Amino acid sequence: MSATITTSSEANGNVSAATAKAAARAAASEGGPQSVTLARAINAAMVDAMETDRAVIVFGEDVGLLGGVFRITDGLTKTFGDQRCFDTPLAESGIVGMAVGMAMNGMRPVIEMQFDAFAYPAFEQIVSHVAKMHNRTKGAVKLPMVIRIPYAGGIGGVEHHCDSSEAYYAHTAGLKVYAPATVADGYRMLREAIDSDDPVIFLEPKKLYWSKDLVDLEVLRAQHADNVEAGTSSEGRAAVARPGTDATLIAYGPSVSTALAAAAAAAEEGRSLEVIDVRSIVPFDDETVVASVRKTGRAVVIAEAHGFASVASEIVARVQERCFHSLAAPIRRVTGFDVPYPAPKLEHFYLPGVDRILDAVDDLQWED
Amino acid sequence: MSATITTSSEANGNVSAATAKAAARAAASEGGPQSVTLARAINAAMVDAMETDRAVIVFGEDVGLLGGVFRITDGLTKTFGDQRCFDTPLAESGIVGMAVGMAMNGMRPVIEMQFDAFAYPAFEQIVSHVAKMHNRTKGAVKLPMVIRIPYAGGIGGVEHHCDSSEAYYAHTAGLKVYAPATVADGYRMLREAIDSDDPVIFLEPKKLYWSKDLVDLEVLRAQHADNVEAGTSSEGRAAVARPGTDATLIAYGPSVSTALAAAAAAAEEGRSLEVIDVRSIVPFDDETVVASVRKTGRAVVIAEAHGFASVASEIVARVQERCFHSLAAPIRRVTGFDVPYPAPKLEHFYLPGVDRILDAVDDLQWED
Amino acid sequence: MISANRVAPPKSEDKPAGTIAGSLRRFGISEEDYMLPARHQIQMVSPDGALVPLDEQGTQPGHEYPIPADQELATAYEQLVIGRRVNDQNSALVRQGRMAVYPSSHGQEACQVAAALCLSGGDWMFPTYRDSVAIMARGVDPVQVMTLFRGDWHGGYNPNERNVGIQSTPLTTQLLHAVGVAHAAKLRGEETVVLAMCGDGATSEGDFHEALNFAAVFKLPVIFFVQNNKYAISVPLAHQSVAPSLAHKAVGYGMAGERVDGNDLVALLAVLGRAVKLAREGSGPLLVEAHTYRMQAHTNADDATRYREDSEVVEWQAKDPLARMRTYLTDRGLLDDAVESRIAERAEVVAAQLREGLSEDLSVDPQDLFKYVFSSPTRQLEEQSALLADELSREEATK
Amino acid sequence: MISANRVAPPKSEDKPAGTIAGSLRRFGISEEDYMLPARHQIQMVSPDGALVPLDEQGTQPGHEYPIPADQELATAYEQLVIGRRVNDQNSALVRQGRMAVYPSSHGQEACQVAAALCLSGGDWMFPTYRDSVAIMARGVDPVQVMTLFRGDWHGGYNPNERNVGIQSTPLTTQLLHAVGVAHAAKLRGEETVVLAMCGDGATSEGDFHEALNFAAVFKLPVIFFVQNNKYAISVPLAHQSVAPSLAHKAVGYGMAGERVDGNDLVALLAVLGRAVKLAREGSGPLLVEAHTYRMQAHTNADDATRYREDSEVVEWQAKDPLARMRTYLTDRGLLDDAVESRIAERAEVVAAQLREGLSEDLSVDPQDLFKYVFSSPTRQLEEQSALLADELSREEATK
Ligand SMILES: Cc1ncc(C[n+]2csc(CCOP(=O)(O)OP(=O)(O)O)c2C)c(N)n1
Ligand SMILES: Cc1ncc(C[n+]2csc(CCOP(=O)(O)OP(=O)(O)O)c2C)c(N)n1
Ligand SMILES: [Mg+2]
Ligand SMILES: [Mg+2]
Repeated sequence: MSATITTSSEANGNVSAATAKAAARAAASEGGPQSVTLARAINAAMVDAMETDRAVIVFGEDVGLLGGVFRITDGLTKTFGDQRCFDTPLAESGIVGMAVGMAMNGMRPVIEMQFDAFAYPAFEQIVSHVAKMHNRTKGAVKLPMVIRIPYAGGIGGVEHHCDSSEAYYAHTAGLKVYAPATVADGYRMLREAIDSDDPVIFLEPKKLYWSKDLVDLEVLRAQHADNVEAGTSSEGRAAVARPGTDATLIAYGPSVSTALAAAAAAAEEGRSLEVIDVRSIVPFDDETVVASVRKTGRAVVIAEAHGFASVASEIVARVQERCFHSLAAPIRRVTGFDVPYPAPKLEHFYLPGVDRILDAVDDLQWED
Repeated sequence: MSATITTSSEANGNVSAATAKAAARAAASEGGPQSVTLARAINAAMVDAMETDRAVIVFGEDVGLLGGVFRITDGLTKTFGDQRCFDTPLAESGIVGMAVGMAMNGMRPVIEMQFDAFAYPAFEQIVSHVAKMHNRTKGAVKLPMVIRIPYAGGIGGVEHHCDSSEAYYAHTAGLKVYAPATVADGYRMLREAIDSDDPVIFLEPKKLYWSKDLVDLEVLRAQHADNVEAGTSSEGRAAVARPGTDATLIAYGPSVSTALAAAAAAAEEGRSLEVIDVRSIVPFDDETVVASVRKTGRAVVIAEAHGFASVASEIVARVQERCFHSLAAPIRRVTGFDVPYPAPKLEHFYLPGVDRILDAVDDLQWED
Repeated sequence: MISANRVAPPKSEDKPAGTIAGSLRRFGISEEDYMLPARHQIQMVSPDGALVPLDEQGTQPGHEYPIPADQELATAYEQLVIGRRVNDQNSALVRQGRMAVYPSSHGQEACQVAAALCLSGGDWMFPTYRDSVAIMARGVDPVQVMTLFRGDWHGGYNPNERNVGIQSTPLTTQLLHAVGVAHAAKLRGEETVVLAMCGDGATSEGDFHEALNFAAVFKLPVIFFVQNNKYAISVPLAHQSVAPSLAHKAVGYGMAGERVDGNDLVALLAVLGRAVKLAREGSGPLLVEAHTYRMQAHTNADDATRYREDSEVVEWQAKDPLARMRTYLTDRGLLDDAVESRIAERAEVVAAQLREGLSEDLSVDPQDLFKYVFSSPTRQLEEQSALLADELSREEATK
Repeated sequence: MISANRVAPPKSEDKPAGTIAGSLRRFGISEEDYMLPARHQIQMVSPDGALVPLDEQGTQPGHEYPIPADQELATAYEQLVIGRRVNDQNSALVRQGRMAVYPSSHGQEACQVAAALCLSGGDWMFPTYRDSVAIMARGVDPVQVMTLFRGDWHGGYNPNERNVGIQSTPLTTQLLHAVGVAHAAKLRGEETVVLAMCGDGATSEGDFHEALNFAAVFKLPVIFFVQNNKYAISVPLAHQSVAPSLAHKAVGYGMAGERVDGNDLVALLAVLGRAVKLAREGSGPLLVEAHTYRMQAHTNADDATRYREDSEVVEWQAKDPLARMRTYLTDRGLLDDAVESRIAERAEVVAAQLREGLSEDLSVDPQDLFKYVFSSPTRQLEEQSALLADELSREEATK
């Protein structure tokens, strides 16, 4: 389902294009592209990072023996021992606070919050320390830590298991916020997050965990190694997930696949929609987004989170500021409603779906 | 300094206009307008609410004997006893969580978080319970509680004492978020917050606590009583704090006075700026804001909080959606930078000030 | 009473003699001995259903527990059988796809039943996601309880009808709500006791600490009832706490703690019964830790074989609360085949209720999304509601 | 060792014999006796400066504390005098408007000094806003420490230089950082002990609970050092906790707790010294509660007369840590006028350093706002930085 995304984000060269060296290595690799889940790609990123650097450790609730409730840390304890991947007592503020201390003392913790809403007990640690330690010490203390959060809905979960909490983090100065939408980005961006000397909130769209894509992990590994060598990275770069000319759909995380589906449907009706995969919410890639909207003159921002004071609001605000004179119509938002995430039987009505996106596109004052 | 605001918000009739009865009573009242601080107005609102309804109780850290670190609850324990205004152990999640239980069991707690950043330990209780209890029980459980938060900067406080945290709450579906900017609104809106059957995050701009205004508390009391009788309120209504014609400044809380100062300065240069005091962030008064921007064709949104994914972003997004064809220029934001709130000696550079607002107004493409 | 030297006078002298002091006088023991749990867990009926000799029941001075009355035991047994039936029925309904998820309390039914039965009608209970059986034992409609797990809405029963809080998912957050309910009642002079439930894993959360401390400082009649079923999903107790017992946490708040065999319904009724009595009399909060075992996976979505040995489960099968109680009551002559079959019938009625209630798909109203966010919808929500209505009618039209 | 009956085997059997077991063997006491504080606070020198008779020192089997060596006491006394001078100097600087705010540890200097001196160079300390004196006693530049309070920046010293965490304002959050630092060191096989400080009020926060539990479960060498100065701003201890003592919280995490006279530097050095030794040997974390008193207001912004009687302050004046130590050391012949005046001179040097360092207004660079948010500024921050630069140059131009 997300093959298009990966392919196109590879294709447009915006994101860490394979160097000649990596390409060569990839060609040499026996395997070639395989069907890989997002879960597996994220797991592979942790395995590779742990192999590369002994300072990388993984902990959280149930991440050890069980491999996490989503099995994303499967096998890490077995491979690296229970000193490098382990369960903690059940306390999220404790997990984040301990990670702060570990990062202060030479480690690169990669921690898991079991579900989006269960990161809230750690909010003080995240906002008052994780986001501020580097700044308050004028860079004397680096805080290389990654907080992985399985987030967003679409899995029929009971309440508190489906929050799209990105706005809380994106609004907090001092945090980087990554939201991968593809299998390849699951690997690529997590490697970069772990490499980063800054704390990263790493948002994993849980409804995509088991979605598959044709990717060659060997190629991704090689690309990462080359990027590290060259000092380059895909951080802060958006991707054109699907090129188009009539209007721009801007999405991230779980909404990218929905946007692509909408674009595919629109194409059948003769409308060419460009889909931008934001990838990194903080830092934000104005350049790619602005270039697209200047070209198309119309935009719809799509996100699962409540719309009010959200990342979608931010995107609208930035784009109208930068593309005002190119806009043929107001920028529309298709977001979750401003209501608590609903029970499983109602989530369908809450989530931005293809129809709602197409309705919004239809409303972009085409006859004006 | 905020006399203008109050006067104009009274004047424009948008906010709970005094009924004939209240006006008569006011005329009869001996006192007439007096110089009253915001701190005193908020205190008076609690006193009056506690006198009106035995279910209203006040608790938090240091709110009892000491009267709070800002003395906002001064005298409440003395007047109403230590069963109705009391100190708790030092634990914010405990305070909010206990308030949830009390509200479930017939009380109307009004609780104080000592400073903005010290509400973060309570984030899970606020987001996962305060905001959701009414909804998850289909209204069977009402949660009439007010969380008072002294917030924002400009007081030369050390870190964690100056956060503008409104976006976190405004983004959370199920919370009402009030941000008074004037002394009269301090009284009026807190009475309404306490009366509300919904939970209200009540944001008190701490730098305005000691700012004074000429108000007649008797009149406010009478107006409140009349509104209750008539079933009306000022909830969700913005105010035109200063009428103007050339551009609209949209602000709330501590930024309203800055916006008014900017408008005054602009007037000297012959530019007529309208200032909107948003008052209630949730619910939001689109009508008043849109009417103003449709009239002026230009807008600047002003807020102390970091700009990224903020309430200011939301206002821009809503306004561009609703006023697109009236806009002569992109809507500008003048907000705090996306950096941790700075140390006292640097806060001046962080805060949206008159100059920065006027620069933004100048940038509104007047020659186009 | 713990004494301190002249430099730091005992804190109890600083404070007005509370009712804990009263308890101390009554039991003739020291403050520490009152607050620390007895050295053994309290157990009255052994796993094979025999009455444990008095001197082996784990009691000690100040920690004495008389055996509950026959009638109480008979009623409790009936609820135990129903509880087991409910767990089995719900697990079956999950397998049949009639429910999305069910966190079963299979093996913990004695705790569930005792939690419900120790309270009076005006008291309150604050359960977790695992405590469905306790909620039903308190009289809440079984099908309403299942609303959360079938996915129709976040909660299906009105908390005010039987004084039962919502089933809380964010761990231990509900303990603070319990404290608040008790506090409100106390301020009004009502004699409400509140039973607040959580698991062993949940005791690690900060809210656990804050709740116990608030209850102790405000001397509120709250029983904190921890079902220590040895696991928090996959994480065993040893990775959760290295305290001598979870009940040892009580003294750190200035409250009494006790451990009880959580598969022994008789002991549970005795210990919780006394706790409720003490709390109602004004002794402040108490912490009761019940040793039990989660016989099944965390929920149907979990695979318990990944983290525990079958042998451990088998070991606990031998301690089953139901078999033990049946033997004990039969031996006492309180139970015979006739009574058994009457009880089984009642259990079948509840099971049938569940099957029937969950057999049809209730239609949901999309507009419910907006109706209950606030006591009346804001203009923004009205707009969004109209948007959805419009979208759905467009969809309807193109069908 | 606490025994449990056959139904719930003792937890210690479930776990490999840790080093706590070793301590128990060594001290020949039960687990409960090891973890519960001694019945009295430990006190070695009385308020009037006399050595307390051994049998009145509050020690008991397993809780024995030898008197520290003379040289250690002499060094500590010097730091005590400097600490008092620092507090007085800073309070004066606040009155003169050279600093925005200063939370003085006047009266608590014995705790401050002992906290710093019990650690080795490679160890770590995690202080609060009130622990400036402890940080200086550990060797951090005094003027750098004051950066936070003069308002130039959030922190003025590099935590890595002397292994001292930032002065934490959000209460008890730093205890978890301490746990993390200790954990990282342990994973690398380093023998780092970490001292984590907080106040009595702070023990009520959830993070206190989580930090102690994490430290205990992971058997980390962390000393949790609570300065119980009887107030959290205006809130007295009795409204914060009704536990027999704060040290009684330790047993609930499976760690040892102890109470000590926080105005008795000798006892503090003895108790903290042993705690550090035990922790370094692998006995896991310990909790030490020091009974002391905040002699001045919470900060200069606070008015303590609103919530406490002068008589209480006067009472504590008689327990001053400095006077007591001076008498004791003089009587022991470790202190004479010559030594005193040498120490006073050293204290004056530090005071002068503070006066001088805070005399001039450092100019601040507005661009610092953007420089340190991330390891390198994002494009957004570069834009905002340019915006500010532009605004300031426009301002400059119109001047
Ligand atoms: C704050 C929070 N963190 C994490 C979770 C996810 N979670 C649900 S149940 C559970 C284990 C709870 O274990 P325990 O308290 O022992 O209760 P039990 O399930 O054994 O009854 C976890 C980690 C949660 N619900 N809330
Ligand atoms: C999380 C949090 N809540 C509230 C505050 C505000 N506050 C600062 S100091 C203080 C009292 C702390 O008392 P205690 O822990 O006893 O330390 P002391 O000041 O007595 O040294 C409070 C409430 C804070 N800093 N952090
Ligand atoms: Mg459990
Ligand atoms: Mg204190």
